[in-house]
Order: sequence, then C-alpha cells, then structure tokens
Amino acid sequence: MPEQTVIEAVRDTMRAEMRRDDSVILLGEDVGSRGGVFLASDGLVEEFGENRVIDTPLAESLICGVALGAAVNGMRPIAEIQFADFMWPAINQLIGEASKVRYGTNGVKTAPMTVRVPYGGGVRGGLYHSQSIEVLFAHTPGLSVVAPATPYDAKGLLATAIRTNDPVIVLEHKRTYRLVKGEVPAEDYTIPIGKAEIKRPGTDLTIFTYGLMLHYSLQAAEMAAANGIDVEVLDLRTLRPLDADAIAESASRTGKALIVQEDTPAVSISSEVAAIIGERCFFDLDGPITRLGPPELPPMPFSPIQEAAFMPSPEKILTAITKLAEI
Amino acid sequence: MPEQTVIEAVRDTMRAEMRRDDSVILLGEDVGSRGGVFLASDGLVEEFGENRVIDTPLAESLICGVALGAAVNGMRPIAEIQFADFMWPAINQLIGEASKVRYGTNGVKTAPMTVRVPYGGGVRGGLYHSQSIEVLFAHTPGLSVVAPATPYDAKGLLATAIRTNDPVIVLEHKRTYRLVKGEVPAEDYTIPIGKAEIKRPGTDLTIFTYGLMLHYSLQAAEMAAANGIDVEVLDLRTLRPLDADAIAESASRTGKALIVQEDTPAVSISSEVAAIIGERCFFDLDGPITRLGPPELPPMPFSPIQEAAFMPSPEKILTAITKLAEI
Amino acid sequence: MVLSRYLDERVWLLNRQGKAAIAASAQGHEAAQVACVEATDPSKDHYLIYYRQFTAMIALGTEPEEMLRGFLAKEDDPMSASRQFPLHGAHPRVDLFNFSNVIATQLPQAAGVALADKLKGSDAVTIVYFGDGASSQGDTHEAMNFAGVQKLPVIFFCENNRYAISVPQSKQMGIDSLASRAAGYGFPGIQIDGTDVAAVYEATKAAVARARAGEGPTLIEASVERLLPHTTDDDHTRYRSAEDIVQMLKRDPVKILSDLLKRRDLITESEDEVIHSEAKTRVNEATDTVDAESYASVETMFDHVTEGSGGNS
Amino acid sequence: MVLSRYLDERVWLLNRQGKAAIAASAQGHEAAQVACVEATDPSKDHYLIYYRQFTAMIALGTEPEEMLRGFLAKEDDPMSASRQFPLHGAHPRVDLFNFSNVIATQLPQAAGVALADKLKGSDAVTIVYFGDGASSQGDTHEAMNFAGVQKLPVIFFCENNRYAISVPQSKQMGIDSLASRAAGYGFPGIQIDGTDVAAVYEATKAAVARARAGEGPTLIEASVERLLPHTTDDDHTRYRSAEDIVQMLKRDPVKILSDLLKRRDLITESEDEVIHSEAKTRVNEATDTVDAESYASVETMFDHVTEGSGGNS
Ligand SMILES: Cc1ncc(C[n+]2csc(CCOP(=O)(O)OP(=O)(O)O)c2C)c(N)n1
Ligand SMILES: Cc1ncc(C[n+]2csc(CCOP(=O)(O)OP(=O)(O)O)c2C)c(N)n1
Ligand SMILES: [Mg+2]
Ligand SMILES: [Mg+2]
Repeated sequence: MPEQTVIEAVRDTMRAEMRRDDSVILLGEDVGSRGGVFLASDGLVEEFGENRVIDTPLAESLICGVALGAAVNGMRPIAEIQFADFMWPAINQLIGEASKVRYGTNGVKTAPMTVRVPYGGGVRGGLYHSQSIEVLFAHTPGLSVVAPATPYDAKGLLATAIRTNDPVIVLEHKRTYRLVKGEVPAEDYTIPIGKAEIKRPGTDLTIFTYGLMLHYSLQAAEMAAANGIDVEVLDLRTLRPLDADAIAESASRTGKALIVQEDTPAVSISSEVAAIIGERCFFDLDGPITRLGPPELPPMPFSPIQEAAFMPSPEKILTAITKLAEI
Repeated sequence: MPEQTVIEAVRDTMRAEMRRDDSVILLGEDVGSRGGVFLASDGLVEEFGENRVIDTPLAESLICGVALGAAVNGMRPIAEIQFADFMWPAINQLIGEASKVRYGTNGVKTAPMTVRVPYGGGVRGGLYHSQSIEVLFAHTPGLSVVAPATPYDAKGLLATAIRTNDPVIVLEHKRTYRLVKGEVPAEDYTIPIGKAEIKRPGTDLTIFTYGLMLHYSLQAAEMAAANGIDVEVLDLRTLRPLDADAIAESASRTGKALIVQEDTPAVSISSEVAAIIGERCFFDLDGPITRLGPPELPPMPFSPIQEAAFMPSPEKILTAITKLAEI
Repeated sequence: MVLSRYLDERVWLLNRQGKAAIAASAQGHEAAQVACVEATDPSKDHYLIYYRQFTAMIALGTEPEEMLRGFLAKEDDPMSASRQFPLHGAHPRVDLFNFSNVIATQLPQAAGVALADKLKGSDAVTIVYFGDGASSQGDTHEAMNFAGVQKLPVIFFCENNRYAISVPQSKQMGIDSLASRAAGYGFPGIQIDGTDVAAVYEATKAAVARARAGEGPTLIEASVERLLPHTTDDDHTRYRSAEDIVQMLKRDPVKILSDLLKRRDLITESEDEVIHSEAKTRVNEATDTVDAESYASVETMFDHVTEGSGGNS
Repeated sequence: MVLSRYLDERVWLLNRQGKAAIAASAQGHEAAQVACVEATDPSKDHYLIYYRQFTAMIALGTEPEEMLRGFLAKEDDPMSASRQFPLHGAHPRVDLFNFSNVIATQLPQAAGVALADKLKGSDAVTIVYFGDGASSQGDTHEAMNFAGVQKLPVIFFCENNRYAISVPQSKQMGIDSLASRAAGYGFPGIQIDGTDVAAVYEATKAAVARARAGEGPTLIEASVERLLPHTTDDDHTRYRSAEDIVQMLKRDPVKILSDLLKRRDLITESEDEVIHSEAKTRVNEATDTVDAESYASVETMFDHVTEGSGGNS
C-alpha cells in the first residue's frame, strides 16, 4: 500500500470524489490557482476548472452560506475555511442555519455539505492560527463532526463526509498535515461517522483522545510500556456523535480513564467523555476520571517556549499515565 | 424589601449603573424608544438621551464590535442582543476578539464590556427564539459568563458585570423575566463572579443547575421532600469560571449528583460539572453521575406539546431524583 | 390580495384570541409581493422568503388552510410540521423556503442557490426577499458582492417599509435609497413604489429577463408601508408619531389597487363585492377546518434531525 | 521609508534564516502608510492597523528593536510580549492596536472607538486600515454603514494592492474602485495613487479635517502594489503572471519618491547615500541587539487573561 501524508490523502480524496460525482464542488479562499494555503487543492482547478473550484471573496459567512444554498439546490459543496480561527464569522450560517435545515423543514430540504477546516496548534501560529474550535460544533444537534488523525482516516472520513446528506464538519489538524504518514489504500473506502477506534489495545488504563494528541498519546503509551504499564489508546475520530458505547466499553474494561486533548478543558470534548464515563462506568472504575489538557489560556502563545509549555506533550501524558496507574 | 420581577431588576440595575457612571452606555436593536423587545430598557432613552442609549442598525457583529471599540476607548458599554439565537453573527467579535484583548495585548488594552442576552425556551419561541448558547462562551478563556436565575442575583451579577474590567456575558433566561419574583434590596450590592450558591440545602443528593431549571429543580426538591428525600439544590450562577470548589464540596457531602439543564447535553455545562465531580469526588460518590436534559434535537419545537416534551419539567426532575436516591 | 388581507386579519384575530402565538403581518406589502411573484415562474424559480411574505406564499400556491396550520402549530403545517414559527421551513410543492428567523442569512444562501443553477446550466432565477433592516447585516453585503463577481441569476428584492421593528430608516442607514448600493457591487439597482403593482411587475420582469440571460443580479427596492405593528407582540404607537401613522395608512395597497381598478372601470362595484365575500367565506371555512385539527404531536418530534434519525421516506 | 524598507528586507532574511517564523511585508505600501500617518496627530488620534502596517508602525514611533522583537518572539516585544504574531497587540506609547489576525474585525471596533470620542466630546480621529480583500467581509459593511448613520470621526483607509493572497481584485469585487461604495453609506470616498505621498497626504488631511469638524467618515482607497508575495509562506509566481510582476515592480514607492526628490533637486546624491547608510547601520545594530535577547518565557505566559489573573500592575 502506498504511504501518504495527511494532506496528500485529503487532496487525493477530494480529487476522487470530484471525479465520481459532478455535483461535488470546492469553494474557499485561495483554493484555485494557489491550491489552498496548505496546498490541499493543488492541481484541482487545473483539472476541474473555475466553475467547480471557486476562489471566493474573503468572507467566511458567505462561503458557508453559499455552500448551504448550493447544497439545497443539488450540489455537494466542500467549503474550505482557511484556518479554524476564521470560522467564527461563519458560525451563524453553520450553527444557526445549516444544522437545522433538515429538522426545520421537516425533511423537505437537506444540506449535503462538507466544511473542511485546518485547526490546532504546535505550528507557531500564535493566538489566531492555533485555535481548536470543536466544542460548539460537537454540541450542536444536526451536525456531524469528524477529526481524523491519520492519512487512512482522513481519506475514509472525508469521503464519507462528502457523500453524507447532511452537513459534516471535517477538522484537520494542521500539524498532522505533513508530519503524519501512513498507508492509504488506493481503492475507494469510507469510514462510518460515529465510530471510535482503538489504535492501541491495552489493559491497565485507557487514553481517550483525538487529533494530534493521538500521536502524542501513542508515543506516551510506548514509553509507559517500557515501565510495564499497558495503555489502551482510543481514537475518538468522530466528535459528534461521540461513540459512547466504545468509550464506556473501554473505560469499564481497563477501569481507568485518562482523557487527553489539546483544546482548553473547561466545557469541552474531554468534559463530555468524562461525563459519559461518570454516568455509564461508575461501578467499574478504579480511579478518578482524569483529564489532561493545556492551561486555561487563549490558545496559544507565539513564543516557542510558551507554545511548548501550553501544549500537552508525550512526556506530560506519560506523567499523567504513571500517576493514574499508581492509584 | 421590595418584590421585583427579573426584568424589573435588570432595568433598575442598568438605570442605577448609568446614573453612577457616565461611561456606561447601552446599545442594541430597539433599545431606545421601543425600550427593548422585553422592555428591559423602558424609560432609559428618556432619562439618558440618544447618545447613551443607542438604537443600532440591525447587525449583531457591529453591536459587539462597536461595544468592544468603545470599551477600549474609555466606555463601559452594555450591548443588548435581542435574542440569544441572534448572537451567532457576533461570535467573531466576542470569541475571536473581545475574549483575547487583554491577553493578546499583554494587558495594554482591556475591554470592560457587558453583553446582555435573553436566552432559553418555554416561551413558544420555536427553533429561533429558544436557543441556549452558553457552551461556547463558557468554554472560552478570557470571558466570564453569568446566568442569574432570580431577581436578586440578576441585580447583583449585572452590577458586577458592568463594573468588571473584562468582557462579561450575562445570560438572562427570558422565561424568568416576568415569571420569577423575589426580594431585591434597593441599596447597591454586587455578587462576585465565580461563586455558586446553595439555594436549598439538603443531605441525600445534590442537583446542580442554573437558569429556569433552578426553579423547576426547587419545585422537584419540594416534591421529593414529601417523599422523604432531602435534596440539595446548587445554583451554578456563574458558568465561567464554574465554582469547582462548591460543586465538589456539595457532591462529596451528599454523595449523589444530578445535573439538570435545559440545553442539549452533549458537550455542555452539564458535561463539565460531571467531569469536575468525576475527577474530584470519585472516592466520595455513592452513585453514577447523572444528567437530565432535553433530547438531542434542535431547541425547541414551536408546537406546544412538542415544546413541553422537549423541556425538562419538575416532574421529570422528580423521577430522576427518585431513581438516583434509590441506588 | 383581498384573500391575503382577510386571512392576515384573521391571523391577527386568532392571536388576540390566544390561539396563534405570534404573527407578523404583510398588510401594506401585498402589492409588492403579488406583483413580484407574478413576474416570475414558480415552476422553476426559487424563492427565499422572510417572515413577512404572507402574501407571496399565497401567491405561490399555499392554501389558506396551510397558512393557518403554521400559525396554529398544527401537525399538518406544510412548511415545518410546526417545528418552526409560521412561514418558516420549506414548501413541499414550490421551491420556496425560509430556514430561520435570523435576519439576512437567506441572502448568501440565495447566492448559493443561484450558483448551483449557473453550474447546472439552468435558466432558473432565484428571488430573495428582505427588509430595510436586513440591509445592515454583513451577510447582505457579502451576498451582493459575490453575486456581482459571479454575475449570478439572483434578484435581491427589498421590501423597504422604513422600519425595522422600531428603528426608523434614518437610524438604519445614512442614505435615502438602498437601490443606490447596487452600484458598489457592479449591477443595477432600482427604487420603485411598492404599492404600485404595475411598477413592481415591470421592474421584476426586467430583472428576471436580465438574470435568465446570464447578465447577473438586480437589486429592487420596493417602498411599502407596514400598516400594523411589527408583530402581534409590538405596539407601534410607542415609537411612531401619530402623523406618521396617519400618512402611512394612506398608502394601503389593497385600497390603492381597488380604487384604481374602479376608476379605470376594470371592475364593477358588484364584482368587487363578490371578491370580498368569497374571500371572507374562504377564510371562515379554513379557520373552522384548521381550528379543529390537533397540534403537532410528540411522536414526530424526533424525526429528521439527520438522515437516518427517523422520518425519512 | 528607507529605514522601513531596509528593516523589512532584514525581517524577510531573518525568516529565511529560520529565525522569524512568519512575516508579511509592507514593501510597496510604504508611501501610503507614511503619508497617511503624517497627516494625522499621533498624540491624540487612534490607529487600528492590520498586519501589513510595518511602515505605519515605524512612522508612529516604534523603534527598529521593538519591531524585531515581535518577529523574533522576544520577551520585550512591546505589542504583545510575543503572545501574538508580529504587529499584533497594542502599542504601549501610541494608541495603535491590532487585536487579531482575523480580517476586517477592526472596522466595527474602529467605529466603536470613534463613537466613544464622539460621546466624550473629543476631537480625536480614528484611522482604520484594511486591504482590498477585507472589503468583502460583512464587518466592513456594518462598520461603514454605522459610521455613516452616526457621522463618526473615522477614516476608512484601504490599501488596495489588487490581491488578497492569490485572489485578484476581479474575483474579490465586481467593480473597479472601492471608493465608489462610500456613496452607499452617505459619505465621501476617494481613490488615489498610493505611491504618491502628496496625493495620500492631501486626501488624508482633508478626511481628518472633515472628521475633526464632526462631519463624519471618509473612505480613502490608496492604490498600491504588493511587491513581495503575501507572506514569507507564499510564492506569488504560482498565481501572478510574469507580466503582472514586471509591471508591478515599476510602482515601487521608495524608488518613485527618491527619483522625484532627486529630479526636483530636493535631495543630493550624497544626502541620499547618508540616509541609506544610516538606515543600514540602524538595522544592523538593532538586529544584533535583539538577536541576543531571549524568547518570551514561561513565567509570564499566565498573566493578563482577565483582571486578577496575574500580571496586572
Ligand atoms: C439577526 C437577527 N437580529 C435580530 C432579529 C430580531 N428582529 C426580528 S425582525 C427585526 C426587524 C427586521 O426589520 P426589516 O428587515 O426592516 O423587516 P420588516 O420586519 O420591517 O419587514 C428584528 C430586529 C432577528 N430576527 N435576527
Ligand atoms: C477572516 C479571515 N479569513 C481569512 C484570513 C486569511 N488571510 C490572511 S491575509 C488574507 C488576504 C488579505 O488580503 P487583503 O485584505 O487584500 O490584504 P493584503 O494582505 O493584500 O494587504 C487572508 C485571506 C484571515 N486572516 N482572516
Ligand atoms: Mg422594515
Ligand atoms: Mg490586498
């Protein structure tokens, strides 16, 4: 199987879906001849033309509103938001509008649209090129939110998103784009929304995580193994709907839960995972439900030492593993 | 002490703060001669004039952006957003900008602004006049979020918000505006941000709640008392920062936690309360951390029977109390 | 227009009787709405309405019973099965929709609908309605700008009644005519008397022709009056002067049209009476039918959240 | 301008050396920025800049060392103590700020700043800068509309370099001149050659006079060139034609001004050389100083989240 980076998997998947289905279009800022600021759409305007790969004016509410309008009129738009930090102007069209189209029209209209958005830090992005924005989307009924962390999952989940008849937010961690490589089958496949995956089986405790932190957690789990602690790592993959069954099964089985995320902890994905475990696994737990995240600061300073201090790291995760394992 | 409704307490507090401090101004849609759609500012333009009570054009991003600009230039603006459902266009100015002004300028600039917003349902508001919007705000470092549920708290927390040198979001449950009456001292007082309050002491279990659900929970607690279950009711009051100490103290003392909210549960305030309890009270709990909320649907249908089915009620809360108490 | 007027009055009455939770009236906007629809082709065009499009919905084929079901939150409300406020949702027979109460969100959506037609090579036109207040929202600007760049087949139809709830035009914008903004987007804008059916029809017809020919958008500003308060929750004597109210009532489009038809002998007194009495009867019948129906029920409320969540056919 | 140019070149170099994480250059915009600042009063006016205001920041009194600290993420960066990208944060000595990278958010904020001055009875003027791309954002529209309604003392200063990253003006707007939009808000708009210091100075001076006199806003569109790619992360040969690049390089404002001064005998060859060598020395010294300083450290990163969270004096 060929090895690819995450960004290559994203690009190939968009190309394949646009070849499969004429109604798939791509719109966003600089997605045309620039190929997107991360080159996710490099080469696409050359193949599909300016009608299907549309450089929009600089206006995120427009991008998402136009995608929504086109979606209810027969298209399957992929809207690219250049950085997650610039998603806020589009919240009204996504949370306010798109999420409620099917429900609010009693099923008369549907909005098969995908919003791709690079998020997360560790790239010297400072306060405005590092944000994690999953909370609001993961909270909102009517939306699906996926956060693939590997090239394989990026392809499978993006293909699913594009083919889904409702709005799907695809969160792509920008640090993984070129950092993470993995095998990606050339043939067509999809990964169902709402299914977590055990990326490393273990018996002593479970780490629940997603995005870049999956890779840091896997590294920490290797280090812990050297100390004789057998850590399971569950990749949430979909943030809405969370795979509550998989979460509860793993927590109940290992008896100890460590939730690791890059986003600030208060009222977040880690809160919900903790709540699921606290409600469903109460009688099976052997230790407090533990969360590891950054400090409650605006994410995240530009200074390289401050950025490193902000982000959870394999070492910090190992410390948390060790502490919880000893209880 | 005089009895007031919540809306009267809000109005009197704005008037008093505007008298105290010339830099306090009010801006929003229809806040002038109309007195606001809920009449929160009834009479204020007559007293303070059109310079300090400003009917803005219909644009929420503008309202919050202007409030922010005025705040960094010496004013203490109160921005009124007509309904929480119309807050989404302003997210960029609030989450993206206002929350990070102090941090992002290393303290050179500060934004002493208050955003008042009527939220919540049970008023036949349908999908777009019923939304709960607390999640994103409660998640965001740099913001404070208060949600007073009584006239007394409405006055004390609004006064604090206006005098605070950072942005504060004040969530006013619109169903409580005229429904809830209570004693409000005429003299000046404030309530600190970040302090929960036990509104009913009890020993068998604790309900953690806020907003309209405080009142439903108190009713349910009375009913439970008749069955011999002694329920404590903790009013969170501030949603950011949550009063983690008060939450942990009460949960540890009663040993059983029921979290009740009107907002849909996934990734919400109730998730965070559960996570706090799951982390800090693990060894003191006698039962699963239980949450009661509406179904995961867009909030909330216009049909009166569907609306009632959506909302938690004193009866539904009583059922949850009984079940948890029996464990 | 007469039917719309009677039905609109009935809805207001149903609110006062405690049966309809809220209503926004189209009284004063009727001529603009009817004449605009008349100039388009409901068999293929798209209509993104807002909450004041009561008359437009009827002109596009919504039956009085269907209108009332929305106001009374009945199970068979065609637009949203009463999940939403009246006039919100989507029409099952015409491509007419209104996803939310949130002002101006429909304008970028309309640009998207029109973009899809352009890509499909369809000659359908998208008509999007909005008020003077909506013109201040960023979404309005973003949509017009994009439509100008892409020369989209879309008509921006503003019903300017000089008020956004209580906020008068002078506090909403620093100009007299919204139509003048079109120049800043590179397409034509025209201001017309929205109580004049002929003027509205002509302007819309021209805009439709432009759009179908691939020449791009048009902004039409129809000057109308809001004869009643903003909604049944409002009292406009708090913020409108007595003089303003008196003047405004003179621009009742139903009366203007009926006077015109009579003056030109296009309708006789007795024909006029028949129209009125038929409309009244129709409204009475519809009220009786719908009043007896039941509210949207709990069983269906879980349907149609996402595909597969129930309710999908 | 010469100092700015050398320092700007140095920053680009520091990026290529791996020392500056990212930089956006003002090369091509210098004349517009210097002349605009020159026409205002930094002792009382307010400046809401964006990331390309490198020259403006220097013109407003930021020292070369201070500029470099931002790019190199040093502890003593005056704007944000290196929490933010260079040029973001707030200046401790002049009322110059730039809260975020998010395009166009500064325009409503500028309206708010100006509103506060109006309420205080101050005659300060607010100058807000933005690019051609920023003109498409809803916030830009909302701010201009409100400023028009309230006749606020604000100058909307657009540096139109015909590109927003790779998106050319033709895909950004359906018109040739942004200045034409001002008419839709009820205040004057003027398009000028932004490489011509005199033209920029005159236009700004007039706008300042209008604003101080309480007559309201002005929109100034200064046509400039972006001589370098969007940022150090960009490669503009991907999307700009060779012909476009050649033409654009002819409009280098530093060269235009120097040629003009020499042509008019306002500066001698040797004076010019002194200016250049002094600037070079200044840049070298500043680089040496700042390069030796340390990164913003972990101890201070928890300060200034909200009042009382540390770092408050
Ligand atoms: C984004 C948003 N903000 C505020 C409101 C509340 N609101 C409902 S209607 C209205 C006034 C709209 O005025 P206009 O656009 O002129 O339409 P009209 O009602 O006059 O036909 C307002 C402020 C809303 N629905 N959406
Ligand atoms: C809201 C938002 N969307 C997207 C971006 C990414 N971005 C940064 S600069 C830029 C182009 C800005 O162009 P323009 O306003 O013309 O300014 P210029 O860089 O040409 O001076 C874009 C799209 C952003 N910073 N903010
Ligand atoms: Mg109006
Ligand atoms: Mg530009």
